[in-house]
Amino acid sequence: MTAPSDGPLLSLRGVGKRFGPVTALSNVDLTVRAGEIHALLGENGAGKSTLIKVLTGVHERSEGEMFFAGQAIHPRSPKDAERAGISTVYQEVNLLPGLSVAENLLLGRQPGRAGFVNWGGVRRHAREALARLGLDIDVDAELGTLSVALQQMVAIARALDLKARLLILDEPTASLDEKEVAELFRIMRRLRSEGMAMIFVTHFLDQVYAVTDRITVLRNGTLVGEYLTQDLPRLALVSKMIGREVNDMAGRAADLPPPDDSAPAVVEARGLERRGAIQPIDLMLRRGEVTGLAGLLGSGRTETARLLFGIDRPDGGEIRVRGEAAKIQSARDAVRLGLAFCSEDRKGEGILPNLSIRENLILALQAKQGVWKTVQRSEQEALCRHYIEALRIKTPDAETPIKNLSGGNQQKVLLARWLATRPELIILDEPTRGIDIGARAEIEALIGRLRADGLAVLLISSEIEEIARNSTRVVVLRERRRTGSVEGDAITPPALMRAMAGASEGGAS
Amino acid sequence: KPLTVGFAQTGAESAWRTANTNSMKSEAEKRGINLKFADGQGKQENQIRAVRTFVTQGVDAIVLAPIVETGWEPVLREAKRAKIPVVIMDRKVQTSDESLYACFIGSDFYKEGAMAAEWIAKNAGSRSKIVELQGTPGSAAANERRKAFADELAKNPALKIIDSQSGDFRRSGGKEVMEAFLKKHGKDIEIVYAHNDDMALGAIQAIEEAGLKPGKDILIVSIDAIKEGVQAVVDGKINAVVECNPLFGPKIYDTIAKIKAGEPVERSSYNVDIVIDSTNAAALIGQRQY
Amino acid sequence: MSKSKSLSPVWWPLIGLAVLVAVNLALNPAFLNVTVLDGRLYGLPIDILNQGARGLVLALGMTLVIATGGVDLSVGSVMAAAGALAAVLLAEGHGLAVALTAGLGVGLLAGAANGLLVARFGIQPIVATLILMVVGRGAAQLMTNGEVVVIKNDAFAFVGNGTVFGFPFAPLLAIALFVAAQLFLRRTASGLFIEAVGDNETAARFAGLGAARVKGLVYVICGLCAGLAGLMAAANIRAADSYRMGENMELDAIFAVVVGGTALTGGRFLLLGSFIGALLLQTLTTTMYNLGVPPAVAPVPKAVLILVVCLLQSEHARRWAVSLVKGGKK
Amino acid sequence: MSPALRRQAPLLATAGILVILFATAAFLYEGFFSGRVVVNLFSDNAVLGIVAVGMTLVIFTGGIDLSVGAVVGFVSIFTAIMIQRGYPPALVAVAALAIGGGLGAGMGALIHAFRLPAFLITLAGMFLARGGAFWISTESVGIDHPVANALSGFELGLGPVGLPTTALTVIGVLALGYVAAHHTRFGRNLLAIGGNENSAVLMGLPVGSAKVWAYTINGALAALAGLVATIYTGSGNPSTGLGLELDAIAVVVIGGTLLAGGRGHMLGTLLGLLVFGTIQTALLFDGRLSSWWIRIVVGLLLLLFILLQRGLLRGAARGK
Ligand SMILES: Nc1ncnc2c1ncn2[C@@H]1O[C@H](COP(=O)(O)OP(=O)(O)OP(=O)(O)O)[C@@H](O)[C@H]1O
Ligand SMILES: Nc1ncnc2c1ncn2[C@@H]1O[C@H](COP(=O)(O)OP(=O)(O)OP(=O)(O)O)[C@@H](O)[C@H]1O
Ligand SMILES: [Mg+2]
Ligand SMILES: [Mg+2]
Repeated sequence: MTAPSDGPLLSLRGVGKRFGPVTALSNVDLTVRAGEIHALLGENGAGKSTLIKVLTGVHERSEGEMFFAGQAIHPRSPKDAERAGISTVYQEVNLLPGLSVAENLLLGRQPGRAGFVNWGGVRRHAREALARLGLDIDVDAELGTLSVALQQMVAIARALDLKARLLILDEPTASLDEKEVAELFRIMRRLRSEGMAMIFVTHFLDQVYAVTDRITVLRNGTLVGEYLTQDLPRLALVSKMIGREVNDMAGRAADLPPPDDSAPAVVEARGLERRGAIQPIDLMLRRGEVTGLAGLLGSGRTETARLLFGIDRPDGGEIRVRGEAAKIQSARDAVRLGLAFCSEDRKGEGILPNLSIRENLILALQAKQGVWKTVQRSEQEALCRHYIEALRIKTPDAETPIKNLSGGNQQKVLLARWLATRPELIILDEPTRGIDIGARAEIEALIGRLRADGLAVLLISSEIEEIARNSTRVVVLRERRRTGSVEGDAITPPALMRAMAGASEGGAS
Repeated sequence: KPLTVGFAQTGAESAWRTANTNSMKSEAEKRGINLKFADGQGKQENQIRAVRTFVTQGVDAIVLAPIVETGWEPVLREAKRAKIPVVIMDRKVQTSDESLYACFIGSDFYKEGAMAAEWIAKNAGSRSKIVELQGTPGSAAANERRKAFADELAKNPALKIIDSQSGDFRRSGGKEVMEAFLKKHGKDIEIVYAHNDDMALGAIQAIEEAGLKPGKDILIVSIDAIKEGVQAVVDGKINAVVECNPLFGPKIYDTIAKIKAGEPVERSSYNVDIVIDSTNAAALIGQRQY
Repeated sequence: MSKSKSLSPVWWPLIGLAVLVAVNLALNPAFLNVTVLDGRLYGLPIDILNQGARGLVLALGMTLVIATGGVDLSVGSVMAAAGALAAVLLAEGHGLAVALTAGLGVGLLAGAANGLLVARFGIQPIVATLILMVVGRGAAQLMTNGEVVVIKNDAFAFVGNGTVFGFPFAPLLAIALFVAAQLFLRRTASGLFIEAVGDNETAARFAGLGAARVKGLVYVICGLCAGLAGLMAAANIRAADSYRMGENMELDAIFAVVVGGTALTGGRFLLLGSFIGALLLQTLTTTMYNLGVPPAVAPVPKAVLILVVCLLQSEHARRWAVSLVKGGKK
Repeated sequence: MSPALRRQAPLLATAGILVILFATAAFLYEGFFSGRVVVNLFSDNAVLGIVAVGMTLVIFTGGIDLSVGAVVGFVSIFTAIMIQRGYPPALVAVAALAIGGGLGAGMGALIHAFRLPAFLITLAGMFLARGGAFWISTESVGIDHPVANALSGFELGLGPVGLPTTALTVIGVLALGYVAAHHTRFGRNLLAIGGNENSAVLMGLPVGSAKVWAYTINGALAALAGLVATIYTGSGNPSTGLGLELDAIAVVVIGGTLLAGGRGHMLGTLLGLLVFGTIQTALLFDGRLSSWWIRIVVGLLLLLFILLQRGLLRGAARGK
């Protein structure tokens, strides 16, 4: 398969997009050639997703021209874009949780004739599409019962199945673990060799250097430039993205103290279990420590966090908070006991899309204090000002509906929501998902500060380096069971990897 | 073996209807009849379903109080095929085939409307401007009482309806509509014609709140003659009510007994309705049962 | 000028109301006349307020239920049950306090039952409240034996008909409730909690809100409102008509809320919008009596009004209209 | 339980309770367990059933249509009057279907194009149709026409029982509805739209046209239900179908379809219809309750049914 002999497959000239008073994009150029993987990079809120949505007809552009395969295009809906040969995985998983995996994969183009659906064909086709990604998921399962990561994989499988000429992937790897990422890259490379063009958005620089050929950088909705990946060193790339110098993160945080077995436990779980979710597990979450929870996809990390936080009811075991047996039957109980849980599912379990940033931000604090002890308006605004600045949340003001923020900025508001409650234990499930490199450094620094302030932190991340950099202890889960733990200086990515994969028991437990 | 009778009632939409149902029930009990009662909740569909179920159950006779006139042929034919006699109660049905039901015993909404109009024509004196409080649009009682009244007025060019609205047979409706009428027409209103007592009683409240005297400043005529309505006549707040007697029970079961015994029955018979006004109200109030 | 700060959604029903009043004035210049009669204010606007008071109270409760993404179909039947019980108790010679407490108690109980089904058992609101819609009416009829129970208690009649310094009591009560509710909901966090649950229940729960509790409570409030509305309705006509009282009032209440700018999907609510919506509806009803629209076709103007307000409210429709006008000029 | 089976759990639970309900009634009332009763379940609920099928499609999209009952009334009186005036019944029927479909399409177009709340727009549709019906005639009108009589007298013999036109129609519509909802792209698109309209747009589905079609089909089915009502009674009545919309919504939701859209099954609608019909028929067989006790018992039976359904589903979810 080859593109027209010369000229780029896609070229955008002077594209701009305004949302009312907000200018999300102005005068952006983008050129993508057949057979290349093109990285689209920039900070949170730089305009990457908006550019993609303009390209696929979700948003109508305010100005500029777009050419695809040599022809001017004016997509009015994603359907138009699909017809033209552009297939897209959008940033948030945009599938239908109530339908089966198979349906989600093939909705709108089910096999069958004259508008009728051949269900046998649908299942078969879906199984094949998943197998191509190395996934073994029951195609009849309801999509909503899968983890975010698996849903993301299904979304990718759907896009790949379209056989398009241009494939757009907006942060597809944010919720994937190494294995899935490797699988995805293998497929991307194969597609490249077949002549397909790809636009790839990510905040992981390693991944940029692993697969992409060319980079376009956006900043504040404007074009910074287009570069050959091999010509652009990491640090240069970072400074182009965020407009200032940043130290690349490597190695363990310098001030990480050794694990201290005498530090009082904020939360202690003994034999905590839930059938079908997690085998009996012991956890000690001490003050001034960051406990990492490492494991592969579906190993039960999120489920453990949900049990601790009272979202799911345990079938057995007990939880002690500050040494006393605690009955945590709902998130409400947990919050009142000084726990905080920043969920991995931003859209489903995090944001209240139509409410303002302010309301989203103070919600947990207000819930903790109850209806009667109202957080005064001035105090609310002070909190907003503080966190908007501290976490560099990019927004016109605190009264903007949170759904208008970019994904990464929404994540920051949610972090702020929990910090505002001044918790004693904060559970961070994929806290840096979708967060740009500058903000990531800030969040990691923040984790360090929280620890230093004497909080207990439970850190769940699919990024092994992130866990390794920030944890004083790591508990490893495999197949819904605690299989080991690693402490102090023994925490290195290779050691964690070995423990997670089950190659050897890393450390004593 | 006791007689089993299926009774498809329209619903329980008014005190009148409840009195009617009670009459049917208590009389059945008195006579040891096994009465199967079905409440149509104001819908013909439900009543048809009820009659069909009675046929399926094989009752000895069916009493139907049809909510509308047409649309009963198919189900009556079913009953006839099953040789179950049907007595139509309260209002008539239109069929192409008279033999589909055994007989009709009822009240005559048209006649009631006409009687109301006649009373007004006779007693209005110099008054002539009428406002009409209609029942629920589309209901048989409202349709007939409105038509009869209009027909009768046509013979009396002096009288005329200056406004007409639906109060939905409700007390609150009667009050609300009357309030609006009073604001709109002010002192022009001389006579109120209400399709039932409930609306008239609501209208009375509106009239009193407007500082007028019901029955004196404004003549009020209504239909049904429920106890409260007759009491209002005694009190002089309503000038006349046309009775619409709901106590059908004894007559219905007598008729069914005759049919079962193979005796001939009258094809259609009406309850005798009378006009109650200041001349006879005090005498009648004592024996009101509903 | 920031164009994004568009007109508050409250304006559209308000414009609808203004148009309706203008039409009325054009056809009947005396429409807005208010006089004093026997020391009371008297006139069509007073009637509208007086008759609309029940709808206002219902709309208040319904707004909160709808804000959590629910709906309460039972309010009409609860009205009937509350009014019936109060009337029966009064007829049996009980005092005013007993009757009022019992009526509100019916509302409380009904609301608690709805709340239990929706919040605790997770039953879809429309079905959960449909049950009480059916049962409530039956219970009302059971209490009155299917008859209209007349109320002779003048103190009770005050709730529906009384005046305070010449001003009708019922609308004053409704307005006071609205003001109190607005203050309570916006000064405390309760308004935020309700909107949070309506916007994304899961997320609200994860943030530590007792989402089930919030949902249960709004039904209780709505039930109480319905109970009060039932008392007002019974007092207004000095009788409890268990079959007809509150009939179709649930639709009217929902109508008022949605016209007022609160989405049926839940989330943001506009108490003031619901207030105007309910008033709009009552004005329309009175207008129809006033204009002598034949009862049979009376629903048609209602339909037209709904369409007009909807189109006004829709940004898409307004944009389309603007483009039409511009296109026409070219 | 396998995922495929678990997805059907609501249906199975509903079906199970329906069987229990029916068996209890058959045990209590002599003559209840008969083919006639079953046939009557369909023929007496034909209008409701047909409307519920259309309503299911609309609810799939997360919408709602309050106008259906009024459309039934309008079509009923329209048909009767037109036939009375001598127009050929076939032509009148086509015109009625076109009116129903047209009204649906209009409402759907407004709802989609201007993002208007379906509740209000269809409420307006309801007022329009009901007003129109009463405007044609406030009284019911009998039909005496050979075609209409033939249709209303027709029965398809099936051994001891016969299936009348009404029952045949509702069964046919349910079957077509099932195929449309579960075996066509159109039906699946409706569910997808209800699940999340934004996602459906991003997935490249024809959201606008699917939504408008759902309302159009629903309108046309309401008109068909109006025709069936006319055949069922051999007369046109402008107040037919009062409150039918709520019954239809209840039937759909009892069948396990989510009112918020995105989740549901046409077979659930069939089961909901049968539950509804069985409860009513059982009470008619009983015949001892007063008007108010009938309401109370109907409500309590519904409650019992829903709680059982819930309980079974929770049990199934726990013991997976
Ligand atoms: N519908 C909208 N209304 C108003 N502003 C919007 C809207 N959508 C996006 N924006 C704004 O446009 C800007 C660009 O957002 P976009 O989602 O494209 O960022 P991004 O580069 O994808 O960021 P991230 O890495 O966090 O996903 C942001 O400032 C955002 O607030
Ligand atoms: N391979 C799989 N096949 C089917 N379902 C899976 C698979 N892996 C995980 N799941 C489902 O995904 C859900 C999420 O699992 P869990 O939250 O425990 O994973 P996790 O370790 O937190 O992973 P992550 O947070 O990366 O998604 C579980 O309910 C599980 O049923
Ligand atoms: Mg983005
Ligand atoms: Mg997880």
